[in-house]
Amino acid sequence: MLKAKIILVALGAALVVPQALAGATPEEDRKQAVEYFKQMFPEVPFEEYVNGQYALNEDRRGQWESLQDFPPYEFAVAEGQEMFETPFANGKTYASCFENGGIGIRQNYPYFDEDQKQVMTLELAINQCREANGEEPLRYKKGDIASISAYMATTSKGKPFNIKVSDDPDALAAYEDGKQFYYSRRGQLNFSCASCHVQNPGKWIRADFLSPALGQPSNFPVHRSKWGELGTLHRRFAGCNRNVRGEPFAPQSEEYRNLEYFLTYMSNGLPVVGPSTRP
Amino acid sequence: MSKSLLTIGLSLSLLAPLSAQAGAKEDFQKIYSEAESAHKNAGNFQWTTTSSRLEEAESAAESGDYDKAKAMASEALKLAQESVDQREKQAEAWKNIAIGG
Amino acid sequence: MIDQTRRGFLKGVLGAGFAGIALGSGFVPMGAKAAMPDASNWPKKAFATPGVDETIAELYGLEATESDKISMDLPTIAQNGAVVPVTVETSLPNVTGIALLVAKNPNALAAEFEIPKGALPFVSNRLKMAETTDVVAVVISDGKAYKATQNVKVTVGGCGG
Amino acid sequence: MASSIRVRAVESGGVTSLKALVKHPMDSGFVKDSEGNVIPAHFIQMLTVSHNGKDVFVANWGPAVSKDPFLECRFKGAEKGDELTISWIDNQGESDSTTATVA
Repeated sequence: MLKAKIILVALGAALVVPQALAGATPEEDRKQAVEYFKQMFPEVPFEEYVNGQYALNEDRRGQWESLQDFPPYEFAVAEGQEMFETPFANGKTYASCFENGGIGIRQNYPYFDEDQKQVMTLELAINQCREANGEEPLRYKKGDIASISAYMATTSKGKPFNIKVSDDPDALAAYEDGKQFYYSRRGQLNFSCASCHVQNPGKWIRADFLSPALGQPSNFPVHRSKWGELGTLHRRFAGCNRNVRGEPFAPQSEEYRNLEYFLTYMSNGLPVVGPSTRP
Repeated sequence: MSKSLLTIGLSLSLLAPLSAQAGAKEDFQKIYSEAESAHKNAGNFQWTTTSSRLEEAESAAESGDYDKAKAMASEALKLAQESVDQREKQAEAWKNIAIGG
Repeated sequence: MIDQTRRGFLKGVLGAGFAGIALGSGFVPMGAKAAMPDASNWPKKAFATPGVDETIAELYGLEATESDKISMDLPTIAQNGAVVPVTVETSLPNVTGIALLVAKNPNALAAEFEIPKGALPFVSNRLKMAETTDVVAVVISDGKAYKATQNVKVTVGGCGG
Repeated sequence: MASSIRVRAVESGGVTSLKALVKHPMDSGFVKDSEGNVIPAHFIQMLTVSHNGKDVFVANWGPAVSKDPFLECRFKGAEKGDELTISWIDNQGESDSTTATVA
């Protein structure tokens, strides 16, 4: 399966090489996306996209700002820090698994792991760290992993995302896979991620106000009033899929990791602002 | 009318619902397995609505209500086929809206 | 009739209750105070009363008049009914209490604040509301009750499970 | 275990502005869990802010206050460096208390 995909992508790459200037590379995709949103919302500064719907709607922004002076995720972040700093049974800590002891590195995730030949998200790395140290993996949607991830994000606050898609054809294949996922219509309602967040951001869908694609992952993990707690990006992906009546995938499935890879690459240059609050 | 004919007539009329029942079960099983395989064929474009119809069909069949089971399986089949169409169409169609092509 | 009698009776009880609190906070020794708040005077009945006017009567034994000296800051459309920020401030003098009521909640009273001397008549809270509703701020000033009302639209939003 | 209360108090021009966030489920008693059982009411009834042993603000809360409740209040009389005590008690008799220094 994976092999077939690689061959297909290799074919695709061979076909698009002559049109490389028309947006065939991830960097061209990203630049065009930035340009696309600039034309759609000429008055919104680039850095504002990290605030999602609040970049586009003042009334909502007011409610959001009133939560920011004492955001409800503060306890979770403190617990995340405590867990991050508490040694495993073998005496080591999370710091031993990460570059720079895990501090200030959120902006480099996800990356393509050349050895494992797969997209490495921060949450996957956290669990691999646990397992390498003889600990049980954590559940991926909420709870401890969201708290640890949120704490790690706070140590990177303001650092611009710097996602790399190397020349490794597998890395490019993962990126393309995520891109295809984002733009493919799915579910009985026949919506793609892009139907809402590329074609219709700034508009209402029933009682919800749609955010733009740009900057979407930069505020995760997110504390949603609806959840009453922090949740991970993949929890959100699953909710979106279910909303359009499409079967969701498991958190940290290859589908969602590739989707995160593409989506975060699109946010390159925008700062890490997670965790944040959303409705 | 002879008595034996009447007996045959009666027994036929009694049997009819039973054989219809047997037919419904087979119909259900056939449609259900078609729906299941179409649902599988949808790959990563499966619909939650298909899954829930399949579940409803299964539980109706378990309680012996094969008419309902068949109806649910038929709905599941229709939805599953649409999801397969969606998967096939999206294999190319996504490029039309993708930024950067 | 019965209702009025009940209110009249409670008015007396509550009046006594509040005098109790006022006296209590003056005399309770420091150490005991820091340990644990004394919730024995928590207005249980007022928190179990539906309806705005009924709740104000239950809580303060008063009838509130509209005042434009109470300013309320809350969204016109709540992004989620589980967390609606509500801020109240007033220029009315000698304020001793502020209450926040959500008209359509099963029981209207959401929060009641005692404003001792030295505290400014300002408070900010986050409240739950189940549906589109009036939110009423009640202020006790110079022993009289005043109120202001603002409507909040609550929609069942929150895309994605 | 860390305190259930987070506080920031800042003095400016003689007025101290205090913001507090308390970790608490604030269950209303009207909500059911995933198995259909009613989650019993569990909410903070009273939160007090005191300075030099005197209450400077008292909140009586009901179950309509949001989960992990937030409070902002303002009062006169405290100076930078003064200690404030914030305490709460809930309808099940649980309580917590913390101190914060005015900045």
